[in-house]
Amino acid sequence: MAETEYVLELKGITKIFPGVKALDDVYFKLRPGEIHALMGENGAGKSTFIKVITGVHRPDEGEMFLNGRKVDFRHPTDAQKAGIAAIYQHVTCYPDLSVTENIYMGHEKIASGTKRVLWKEMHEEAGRLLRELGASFSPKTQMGALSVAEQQIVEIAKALSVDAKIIIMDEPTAALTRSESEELYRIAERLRDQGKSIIFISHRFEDMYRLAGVVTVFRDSRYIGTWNVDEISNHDLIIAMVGREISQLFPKKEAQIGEEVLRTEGLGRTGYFADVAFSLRRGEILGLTGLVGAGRTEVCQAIFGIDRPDKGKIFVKGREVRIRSPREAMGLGIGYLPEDRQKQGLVLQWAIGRNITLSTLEKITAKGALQPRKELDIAKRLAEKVGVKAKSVFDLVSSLSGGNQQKVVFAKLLTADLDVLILDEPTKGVDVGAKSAIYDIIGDLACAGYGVILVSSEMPEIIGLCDRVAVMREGRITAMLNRDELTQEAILAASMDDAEQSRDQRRVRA
Amino acid sequence: ACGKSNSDSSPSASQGASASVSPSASSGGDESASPSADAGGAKKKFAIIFKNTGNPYGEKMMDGYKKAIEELGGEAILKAPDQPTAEAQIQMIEELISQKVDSIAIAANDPDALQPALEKAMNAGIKVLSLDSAVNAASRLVHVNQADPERIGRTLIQGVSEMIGGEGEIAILSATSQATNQNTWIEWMKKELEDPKYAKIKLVKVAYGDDLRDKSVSETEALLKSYPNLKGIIAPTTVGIAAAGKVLTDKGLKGKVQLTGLGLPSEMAEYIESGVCQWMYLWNPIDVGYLAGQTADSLVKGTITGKVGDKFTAGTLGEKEVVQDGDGTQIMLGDPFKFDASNIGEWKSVY
Amino acid sequence: MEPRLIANRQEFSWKGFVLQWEWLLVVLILAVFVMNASLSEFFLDYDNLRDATMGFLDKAFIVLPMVFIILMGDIDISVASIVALSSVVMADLYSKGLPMAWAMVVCLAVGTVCGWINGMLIVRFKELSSVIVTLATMIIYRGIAYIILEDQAAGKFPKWFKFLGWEYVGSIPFILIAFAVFALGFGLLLHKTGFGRKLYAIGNNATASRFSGVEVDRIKVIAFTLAGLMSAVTALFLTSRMGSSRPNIATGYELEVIAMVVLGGVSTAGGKGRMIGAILAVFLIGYLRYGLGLVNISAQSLLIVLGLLLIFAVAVPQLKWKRRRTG
Amino acid sequence: MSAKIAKFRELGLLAFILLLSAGVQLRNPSFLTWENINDMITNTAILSILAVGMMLVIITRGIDLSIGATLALSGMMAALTVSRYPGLHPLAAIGIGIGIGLVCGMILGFLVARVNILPIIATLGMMNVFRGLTYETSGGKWVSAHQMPTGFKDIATGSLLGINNLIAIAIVTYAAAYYFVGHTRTGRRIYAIGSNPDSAAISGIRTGKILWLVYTIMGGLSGLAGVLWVSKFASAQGDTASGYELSVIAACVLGGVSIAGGVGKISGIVLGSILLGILNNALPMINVSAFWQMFIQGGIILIAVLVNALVKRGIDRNNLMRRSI
Ligand SMILES: Nc1ncnc2c1ncn2[C@@H]1O[C@H](COP(=O)(O)OP(=O)(O)OP(=O)(O)O)[C@@H](O)[C@H]1O
Ligand SMILES: Nc1ncnc2c1ncn2[C@@H]1O[C@H](COP(=O)(O)OP(=O)(O)OP(=O)(O)O)[C@@H](O)[C@H]1O
Ligand SMILES: [Mg+2]
Ligand SMILES: [Mg+2]
Repeated sequence: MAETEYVLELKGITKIFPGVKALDDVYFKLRPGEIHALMGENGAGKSTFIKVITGVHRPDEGEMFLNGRKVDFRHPTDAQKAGIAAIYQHVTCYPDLSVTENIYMGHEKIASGTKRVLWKEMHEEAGRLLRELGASFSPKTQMGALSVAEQQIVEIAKALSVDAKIIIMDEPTAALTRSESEELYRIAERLRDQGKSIIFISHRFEDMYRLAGVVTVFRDSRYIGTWNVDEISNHDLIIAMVGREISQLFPKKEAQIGEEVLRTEGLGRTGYFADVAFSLRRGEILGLTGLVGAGRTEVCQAIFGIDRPDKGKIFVKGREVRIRSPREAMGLGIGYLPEDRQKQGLVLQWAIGRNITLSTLEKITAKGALQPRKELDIAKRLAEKVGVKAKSVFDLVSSLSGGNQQKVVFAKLLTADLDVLILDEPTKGVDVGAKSAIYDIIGDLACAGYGVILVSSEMPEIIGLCDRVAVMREGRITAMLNRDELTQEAILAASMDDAEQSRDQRRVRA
Repeated sequence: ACGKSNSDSSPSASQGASASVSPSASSGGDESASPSADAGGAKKKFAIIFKNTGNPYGEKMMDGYKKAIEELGGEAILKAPDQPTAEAQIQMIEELISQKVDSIAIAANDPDALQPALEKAMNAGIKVLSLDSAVNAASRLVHVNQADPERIGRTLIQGVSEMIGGEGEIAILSATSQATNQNTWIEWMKKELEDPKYAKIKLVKVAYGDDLRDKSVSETEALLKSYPNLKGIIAPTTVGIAAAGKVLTDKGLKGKVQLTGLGLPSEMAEYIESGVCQWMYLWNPIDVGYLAGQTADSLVKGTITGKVGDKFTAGTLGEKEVVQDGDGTQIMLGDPFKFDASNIGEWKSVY
Repeated sequence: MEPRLIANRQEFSWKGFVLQWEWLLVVLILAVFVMNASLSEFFLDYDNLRDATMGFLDKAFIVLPMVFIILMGDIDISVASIVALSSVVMADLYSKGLPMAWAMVVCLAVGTVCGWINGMLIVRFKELSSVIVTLATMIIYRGIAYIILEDQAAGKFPKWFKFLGWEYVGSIPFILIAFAVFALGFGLLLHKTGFGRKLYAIGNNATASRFSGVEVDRIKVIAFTLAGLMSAVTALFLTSRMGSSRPNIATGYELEVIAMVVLGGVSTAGGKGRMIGAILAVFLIGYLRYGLGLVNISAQSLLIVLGLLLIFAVAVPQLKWKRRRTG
Repeated sequence: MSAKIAKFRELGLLAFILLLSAGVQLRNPSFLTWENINDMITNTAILSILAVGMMLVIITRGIDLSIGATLALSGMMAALTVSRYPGLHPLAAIGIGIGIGLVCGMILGFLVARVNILPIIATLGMMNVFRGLTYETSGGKWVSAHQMPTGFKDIATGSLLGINNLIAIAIVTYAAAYYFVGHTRTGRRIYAIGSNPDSAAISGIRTGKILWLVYTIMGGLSGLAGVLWVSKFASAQGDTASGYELSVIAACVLGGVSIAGGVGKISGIVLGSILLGILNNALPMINVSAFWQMFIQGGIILIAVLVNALVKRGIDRNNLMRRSI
């Protein structure tokens, strides 16, 4: 019987969110002592699948077996008790509490008699876990004071702190430097050797090749297949994930490069970035890449007037400007598509139409009053232009899939008269079809004479779409690569330092 | 048991020993004894509005009012807002105008702020009078005064002077700085102090406890510390005097710092019995209400119009006369009554 | 890519129409009318119903901007103190010889400035919530009122000033007409202009609004300033009704105003609710109080009734929502 | 980093308090006498007991406006009981007060945690209800000193090991709260809920139960405070402590409890309560006009929170400067 062979088995899992089928009849099997990679494009449903396993979401259909016994987790604690620990993709920390508490929240160590929380033991144990992970900050540090990468390490420590049989890691390396990743690999292998099973999600192929024995691929919420890593070629794996040849994904449109529209000189904001200088011309797509936390978002938001830079100059169409608010930036022709579309891009409880017109209410106002007719017409035209899948402009944005939500944010940008578009991770959490549609839109925008800054962590996207690429590391631009110099190696080399080790320590101290 | 107590021990200054003012009467049922109205049904409606609800002094005053009205065969409407504000009283006046009552008696939270509302009531033919704390002369036909402010002010100074032996520092602990009654009394206290015989008495401070327990306690404590030679405290407000009594008791200052003022017998019984406060004054709120009820009835019947010289028989309180009071007119209940160890036991359960 | 067709006309939905919060309020108002009419013979009387509005509409002027503020997820508990301060300043200046018309202008100006200060403190110190800022200014503003008038009352206004709070235009109370005008103005501002749309946007998601170019800070300052201005308007009417002014007027108004806004279906979590709901709530509470006042219910029973009504009204949609979520 | 900020905050508040005390002392030498300090702490004890509960509530991103009314109701019920049964042991009276407070708190907890009503509205509504019930049960009467047995009044005036009972009870409450929030699982989870409710749900914390518990604790403490209040002032009135909730909230905010949730320390609210206690005690002593007291009080509160915010900004900025970029 299969009962002995698999520690975890899921059959026919379907999970429907309002408006989105996040998982559609998905299968999964996990052996003891195995590192199992789970791959797929953004929005394929990986994270949702993980949350089904850990009891955060309950599936609408399907069954789950643990060591051959059918289980039904109603609450995250059920999964914890069953020996499943998870590192979630989006850091779920308590910024006001200490690292130790973040690690142990929900499964604190308490004295058996008095129920007292055993601080000393927890601090010691947390310190040990952190040292093992190569971190040098104290477990008593407040979580909110840590960098994203450090917070990710805490998340890993949290999973390790539960004596779990199954450990799930959802993109744990996304925020880590190479040496930090190495540390993580070592730990994962040690856990595997102890007989634990690990489910590992990553977009980095190197992670998978370095660690995993088995890989399962999801695409468009569906189960595609499971292979032994050494039995499938890279090419086939990509086709499995994407569903077509990757070259089709980036149909680079050749746009007419025009005059300069935006230039920065020595731009800096204390503690976030420094000496940022670049220029952008009409029709050009300028890539901005680097590791998570490199400071790209900070630069974009400083230009857009969210935060004020304290050094340097910004020139728009040759004229030096001071930008104090997003409104002023938009007045100067700069638009920004934020990184977090749910928090920064959309009013989720609103309909599509209202969202689209929010940034240009003046245009639909006559004699002080809003013109509903005009508003709805504009909304309809733009929603159709970017290809939102919806019945009417009265559909609530929260009911849309991630990709469609992102298209609504694009439509918002198109309402205003802009020259420069700053797109911060425009394809994050967007499904494959929507992704190629977004690439299409970006190409069209460049052709239409916009200057585009594309912030992205996805190598193929950057390489496939950009005319030039600026690579950032720790708040500074470390390389400016032209189209003919664009290779994965060149970008990686610029985003990570050779003397990584020493810098890690420096950063941690700061 | 103490129902036999006669007029001598009654806080009422009126001569007639009456059931309504004796301790036992009010502890008995307050509705049963009313003579029935003229059977036709068109009972006259008499309303009273007190400052705020949940105030035993006011409850007793309303009891007295109700007593009088029911004796006279009318219907009594008792109202009080939950907060002691003029705004709430204006709303209540509106409600009463809508109900077409015949008379409104009001213990005002503000002397002037009710004027427009009360004028509207008077224009609607409603007889308006104030009791306890007055509204200004233009807003009423007559005021039922529990005691002469001049007498109160002077008596309190005389009292404290006697207690401290005519020499030393004294302080006043009042209610809010806005309280008009208190302010008038304090004015009179200051006038009395101008008399050369009080040359050795020095009024060092007027503090305001806002009729809040915690604040009154803090203020009392601050007085004691800021003026270590303080000999006496006058607190012409029920919350203030009780709070001061408590502080003096807790600090063991009985006999060292004297206390007098105006207070509820029930609140002060403890401190008068223990000697912290040798005596204090108050009138009988039941009588104040009773007199107001009688006055309202006479106004409605037309026996009086509120002019100086009008006379009427106020039930068990006997003959009363309307006298001048500044711009307006008033009816006096009498002098404040002195509560001391000899009579407090009898009164502490009454109000 | 082939363009998809997206409708931009909305079908009329009976369900959506019927399930509006405001209907509950209308039903409650009807219930209050029926109850009051059966309790008191004096209730269904044109003069009485009309005059009752004069009694409860004074604070209703603050309800209008408070809807804005609560929609944005903020709160202003200093409004009653602003009423007191602007009223006291007006009365004091008038009694010192300033012509009444000018004193009224100063009253409005004082209220506006107080509101503006609240707004500026709130946007300049984002780490402080509006509760704390307005808690502090609440004490300060009333404190200034005490400093100005001390234990005095000021008043003796000219005869015509009484018009605001007590007189009629035709047979309709002036205060009702004034309220109708302001309510219409604020309603239009909220529902028909870009400003109103931005208020909703901020209430739903302030960050996204800022990223969309909405001047969040400016709008907040405007809303708080409006609250100050309307508090001063309340001060005018209240002072007229009282015929004089003291530092302790309007005590406790802030909580009554907030209760009305919340009862009107405006969510303190921000972003939900309509002006009409709050206006209905003003009349619901007003007539409920008035009707129970006509039967001379005790103040404590009235407190209990109002408290339970508030809880009941906000609990109903929660229960509905819960059932939908689980069922 | 932020832990340092928190420490600095408290030091700043302490410095502010010391400065204020020094200023008052210059104007009135009897301010820093043993007797006055004792009085001041005694008068602040009830406020600080309530601040403990309020801190827990605010940490969960809530607020409780009903505590004044709960205090009055339980104080009144306890006073009525002892006046009816003078033989009752004082501890039983305290038990009655706490019991009534707990019931009030549980009702609020139910409304907030189960029915999902926003705390500010639920407590605003119930504030009216509890206040109304207080008047209703007392029938408009007060319970006066002479109706209370000596044992009952001794609750507030008696002393334990030489320390006044009120202070002793406050210290015990603080010690218990310190242990509770710092060393028990539930205590820590209160912070987790306020710091990040979504994460708390994912970590398997039963948010509803903890919210319920927090409001119940607040109710219990209000009940206790009610008995202490009535015993201290030897009088129970219907309008006892009306508006007191604002002072308690102010004490918490001054003590660094964040309305945004997740942040709040026992040491902070001690200082916050003491600052308010000093204001209440000192203003009458330095002979400022009664008419200026309110303004000064509000001004000091505003200055304290603004300075705090500015100091925090300065520290944040300093930390950014030290980053290696
Ligand atoms: N709580 C939710 N409500 C509605 N839709 C959701 C919710 N969570 C996820 N989705 C949607 O479900 C789909 C799958 O999302 P999921 O996060 O599982 O993708 P993923 O494979 O983890 O992508 P990524 O690689 O970006 O992490 C997406 O379209 C997403 O927008
Ligand atoms: N401990 C730390 N020391 C130094 N700098 C830090 C630290 N923690 C955070 N930072 C800075 O905070 C900023 C946060 O990164 P930000 O989100 O702007 O980067 P990003 O490149 O846009 O990342 P993402 O890819 O997630 O959008 C970075 O500029 C980083 O330098
Ligand atoms: Mg994911
Ligand atoms: Mg970013």
